[in-house]
Amino acid sequence: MQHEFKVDGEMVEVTVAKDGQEWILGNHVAIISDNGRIMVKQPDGRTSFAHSAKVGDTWWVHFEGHIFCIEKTEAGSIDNDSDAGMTAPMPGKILEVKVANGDSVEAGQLLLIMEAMKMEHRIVAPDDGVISTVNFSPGDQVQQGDVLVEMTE
Amino acid sequence: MQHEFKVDGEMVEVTVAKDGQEWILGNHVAIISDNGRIMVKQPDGRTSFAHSAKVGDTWWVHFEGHIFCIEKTEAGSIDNDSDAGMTAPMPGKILEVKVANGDSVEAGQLLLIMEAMKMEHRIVAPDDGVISTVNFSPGDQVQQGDVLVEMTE
Amino acid sequence: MIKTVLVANRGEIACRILRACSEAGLESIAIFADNDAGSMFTELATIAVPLVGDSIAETYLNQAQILSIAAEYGADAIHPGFGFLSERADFAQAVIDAGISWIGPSPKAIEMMGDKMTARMTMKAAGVPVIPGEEIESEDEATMISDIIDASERVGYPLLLKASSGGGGKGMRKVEDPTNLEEAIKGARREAIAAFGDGRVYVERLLTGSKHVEIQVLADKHGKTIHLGERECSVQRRHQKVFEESPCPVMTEGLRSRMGEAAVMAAQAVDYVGAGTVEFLLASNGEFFFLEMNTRIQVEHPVTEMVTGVDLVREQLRIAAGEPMSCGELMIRGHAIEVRLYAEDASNNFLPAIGPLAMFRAPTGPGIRLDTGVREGDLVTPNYDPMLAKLIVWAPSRPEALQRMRRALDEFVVLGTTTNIRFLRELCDNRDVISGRTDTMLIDRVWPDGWQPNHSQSSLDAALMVAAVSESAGLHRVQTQDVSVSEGPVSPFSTLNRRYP
Amino acid sequence: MIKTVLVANRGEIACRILRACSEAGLESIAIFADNDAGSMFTELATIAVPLVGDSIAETYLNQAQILSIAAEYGADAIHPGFGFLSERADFAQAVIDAGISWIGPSPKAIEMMGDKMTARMTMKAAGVPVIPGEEIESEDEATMISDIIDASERVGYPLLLKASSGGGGKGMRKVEDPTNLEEAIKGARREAIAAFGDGRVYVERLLTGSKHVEIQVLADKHGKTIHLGERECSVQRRHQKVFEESPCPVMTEGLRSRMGEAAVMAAQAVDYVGAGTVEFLLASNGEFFFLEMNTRIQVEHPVTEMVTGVDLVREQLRIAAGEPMSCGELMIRGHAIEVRLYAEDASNNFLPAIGPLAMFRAPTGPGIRLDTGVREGDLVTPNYDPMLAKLIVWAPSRPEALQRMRRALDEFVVLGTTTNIRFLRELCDNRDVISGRTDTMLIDRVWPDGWQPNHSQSSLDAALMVAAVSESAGLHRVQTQDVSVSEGPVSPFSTLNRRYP
Repeated sequence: MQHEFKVDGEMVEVTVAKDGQEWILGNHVAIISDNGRIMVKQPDGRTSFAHSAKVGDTWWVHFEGHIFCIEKTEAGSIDNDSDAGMTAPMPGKILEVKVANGDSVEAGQLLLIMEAMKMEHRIVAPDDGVISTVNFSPGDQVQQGDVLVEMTE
Repeated sequence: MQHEFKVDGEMVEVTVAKDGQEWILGNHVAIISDNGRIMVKQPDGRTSFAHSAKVGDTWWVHFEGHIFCIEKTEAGSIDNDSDAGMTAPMPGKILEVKVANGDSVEAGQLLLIMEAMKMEHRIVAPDDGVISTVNFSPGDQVQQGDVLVEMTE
Repeated sequence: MIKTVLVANRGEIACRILRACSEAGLESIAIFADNDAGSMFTELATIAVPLVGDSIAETYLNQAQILSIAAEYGADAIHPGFGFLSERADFAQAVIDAGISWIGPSPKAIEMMGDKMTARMTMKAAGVPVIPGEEIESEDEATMISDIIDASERVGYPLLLKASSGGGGKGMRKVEDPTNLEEAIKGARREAIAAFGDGRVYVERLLTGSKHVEIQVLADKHGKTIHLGERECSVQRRHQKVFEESPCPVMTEGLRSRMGEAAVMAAQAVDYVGAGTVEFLLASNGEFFFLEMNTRIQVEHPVTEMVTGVDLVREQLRIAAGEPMSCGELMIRGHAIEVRLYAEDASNNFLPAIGPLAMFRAPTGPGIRLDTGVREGDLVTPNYDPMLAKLIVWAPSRPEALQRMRRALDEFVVLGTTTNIRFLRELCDNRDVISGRTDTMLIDRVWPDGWQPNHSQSSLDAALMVAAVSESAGLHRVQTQDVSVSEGPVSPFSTLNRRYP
Repeated sequence: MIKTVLVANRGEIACRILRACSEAGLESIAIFADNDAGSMFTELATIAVPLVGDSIAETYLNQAQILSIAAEYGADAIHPGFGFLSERADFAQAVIDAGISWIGPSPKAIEMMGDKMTARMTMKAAGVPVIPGEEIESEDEATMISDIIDASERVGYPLLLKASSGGGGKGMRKVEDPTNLEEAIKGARREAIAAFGDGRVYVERLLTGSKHVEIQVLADKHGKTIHLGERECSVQRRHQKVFEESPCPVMTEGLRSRMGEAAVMAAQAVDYVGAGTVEFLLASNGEFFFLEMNTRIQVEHPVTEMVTGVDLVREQLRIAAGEPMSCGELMIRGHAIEVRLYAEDASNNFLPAIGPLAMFRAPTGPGIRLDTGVREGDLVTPNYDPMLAKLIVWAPSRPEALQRMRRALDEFVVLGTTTNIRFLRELCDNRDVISGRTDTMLIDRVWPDGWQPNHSQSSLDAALMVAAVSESAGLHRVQTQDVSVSEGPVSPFSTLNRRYP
């Protein structure tokens, strides 16, 4: 069965085969245990137990102490996520806006300050670029995922 | 909603009413939490959290440190369980049979010995009576719930 | 005599206190805001009473409402936990005025220690060394800015701005050089006003390379004041402790008794009663300076409990009831470490995260203690502090405790909400953490450009396989019970009829 | 040097050992029978290797198979846990002959202590007091019966028949008077043959009103043999311990050092190496008698760990690797209690029970440790011992430990399989348990006609309401994931392709 995922900004197509109870990918074998546990046999004979849970379109996977968020995307879809749009990490209030439309900014530059959970959080530019839209003003309430500022490169 | 249950050999008919999120029985109120938890408000204002799980026809209920096994029965059905039939409490092997058909036995008298989990278990008569059927011989394997011996009173 | 304790708090510390009440044979009252209905702590109390109101101010900070619940349900003692009203002298006074026992020190002691500037002055007077710095009395923004700019010249850089009513890193700013000073003052003041309703900010020299070492004290009403050794809490991010241990790796018997003595002196200077913590900065040359005193139970109290064998919350209950403390001689054994599990994105400047705890499987086994207020299926919301749990390990030695912590963190599965578990796990592999050369700048020093998880390509590939298998097999986890009426109409009448067959 | 430990066991003790290996930085190998695929312990090892065969004899008791797995996967040490092959001298010898470290004492020590009659004689010779009784050398059933009948006249009633290879109450019978003696001998012999392949049975006076008190010993290969204080395990049902504590409530410093000395003497008499336990009966007049020595880690070892701060399994690993033990001076602090959670019907003569663990929610909080090998969703089968978990609590004092145990048992929710939780809970309210006047006959004395749960009519009514509400709302708990292919055909080929957008 073929699936397309997005992880760490990368698109990956994964096709797993099935043989009896065993799922196969290269020389890895996986067997589904109950209660969200999946046994993964590695080529060196080691077995590890992964845990997975799906929330929305994202598979959360725990494997050997690491956690991965792997987004299921429609096969063949293109990545039209605008990584250049800075979104609110959680609900909160805008305290200060440090940039305006047309400003050139450098990676790491402070764009705005928001308050959430009684703490101030600094939203900085992920890359160099030019501000194309500023969607909120100081005092505005924002919801998680709201695009705060948009940039072009 | 009306249900009929059997618990501790007793048949009980329970009708619960519902008002919004609250379930009502007499002056007890219950509200369903998630994950198998049920909040029970008692008349004195105390709240307790019960847990329930259904296995087969039986509701297992944990309430204030006590555990109850409550069998759901069809409404209006009569109790035709033969309590006089001694059943195997778990899979195992019959070691000795101490009675034969027609024997009169007293409550507490040893009827047979079976082995399970590497231990011997003594099956005794629950009441005075006469043995009507002995279903197994020494060496026989039995499954949980198998009727070992039947009695008439 | 205390019979019924109202716990004016929520989350893990409410659970901790409610369990202690239950073990002490006391009745307990939990109070909860609407968005806490169904939270774990509400289930551990004898009765749980809903609070009316939407905001924290209307609920957990609402003194009048809490006191009226206490009166209505017959509470004869109130335990404030930490945070919320725990260091509000006016609340302590109101509780006492209502004829209810306050499980904590006197309002006077809270007041003197709660205002950080007053505390500095009190300690200086009592002969306890304080950090070089200056109190700033002005409250008006413009005056404050100019006063702090003046003071900063005398104190020197790098410096720390601190809210006089502060705590938990709120209203605190590190300033490296004069260019950012003004913006930092404004930010600290704004945060302080928002969090505490008090914008006063003062200045302290930032003692780089020093350790945060605090002494647990306990005082009863029979004139006994003792210390229970130290905790080192140097590893902090954004002035929030994340990794706490006892003993401090560089502690010596001599230093412990000097610091312990200073802490007992500090407590006695304010006629302290109950459990409290005197925080110090310990410089690399062995000098130590008073930072502040927390007049309440602390988040990291479990590490002291693990090494000393003293149940601090139980002692609080005893002391409030007028009994003498039950502790014998100080006996420190083995090593304990606590890490704080936050719902936050450690790879993105520790921004708080929210989401469902689709899976929450805590590690188990010997020497492991988990203090938490959440469980699988709960939702992490932005309403409260993002601390989900405290994972505490004990082992006979520090290296064994670190090994146990690594194993425990590897086994800890939390899915559905971003947490700092992996960050904490990698912290345990840091050279300075291993050697005990921890100081308050460790995180900034080790990860100057922020932390990123160190997973290998092969782990990621395995995880992708797991996602593909999970998707293929339809392992869509059911998060909550499907609650729907399954059959027949619901009767408006309710009955219970027994019949004997 | 040890690098890879094979754990020749299953269930909770395998989990305990595998975690200790992981904390010690050792690789580990779990072995598992078919019906243990998916058991918790298989997930805690570096690799888990399936055993071929259906019965216990073909799997966990199959020495050849286990040794061949050890060779194939490069194990350089074998930890046998308890039960199974842990007290089989021939296996220990075979392990050593294969060039693998045996984590336990020498085969000679196992042999001398494993045969209970030989152990009695060895101890008598070493000057350790033994219980009045007689060894019976005959193996043939008829001779044995007549020898025992003769001996019973000299030993006196009530008496105990014990299998010479026995352990865990198997092959043991209490005999009150001569009428039941012959049937009891036959039963004990039959059970002993089935369990140990050795039908020899001997006779001991049943010392009523005495306590079961055992001393934990630890000996390394550098000539150091110490004791770690005592455990009291008097509360037993069918000769199975259910409630264990340390310290023993009536222990004095003087008695502890006399018993500790006798235990060290016993260990030294057989050149003991590793962790072991010397069991005594402690009569009400303060006399104590050697019962037997268990040449392995014991089920109840956690209570000693909690009060002494020594990690016994970790010390076993150290000692087997030739390192000196890491324990310093004996330091006993506070009080620990362990109860054994069995899948059994306490209200029906403790018959083992089976079923699904539809819900398994362990209590948490400070001072609580759970050693288990199961989790929610697992199935309890009749294949193995019905012990599900050990719940251990620690507190500064015995009354506080009992309070904590009550709270923990009240919070422990196990649904779907009958367990003894409620029985254990009510045990904690028993007057003699509270006062520490426990002896080996306590359960028979307190519940001569068997135990029945003490729930009130109002609890039952509440439970009926809960059942009705659960049924009405359709709260049919999903026990396992719904594993079904949800979409599309499964490819016979597998690939992973990255593309960068």
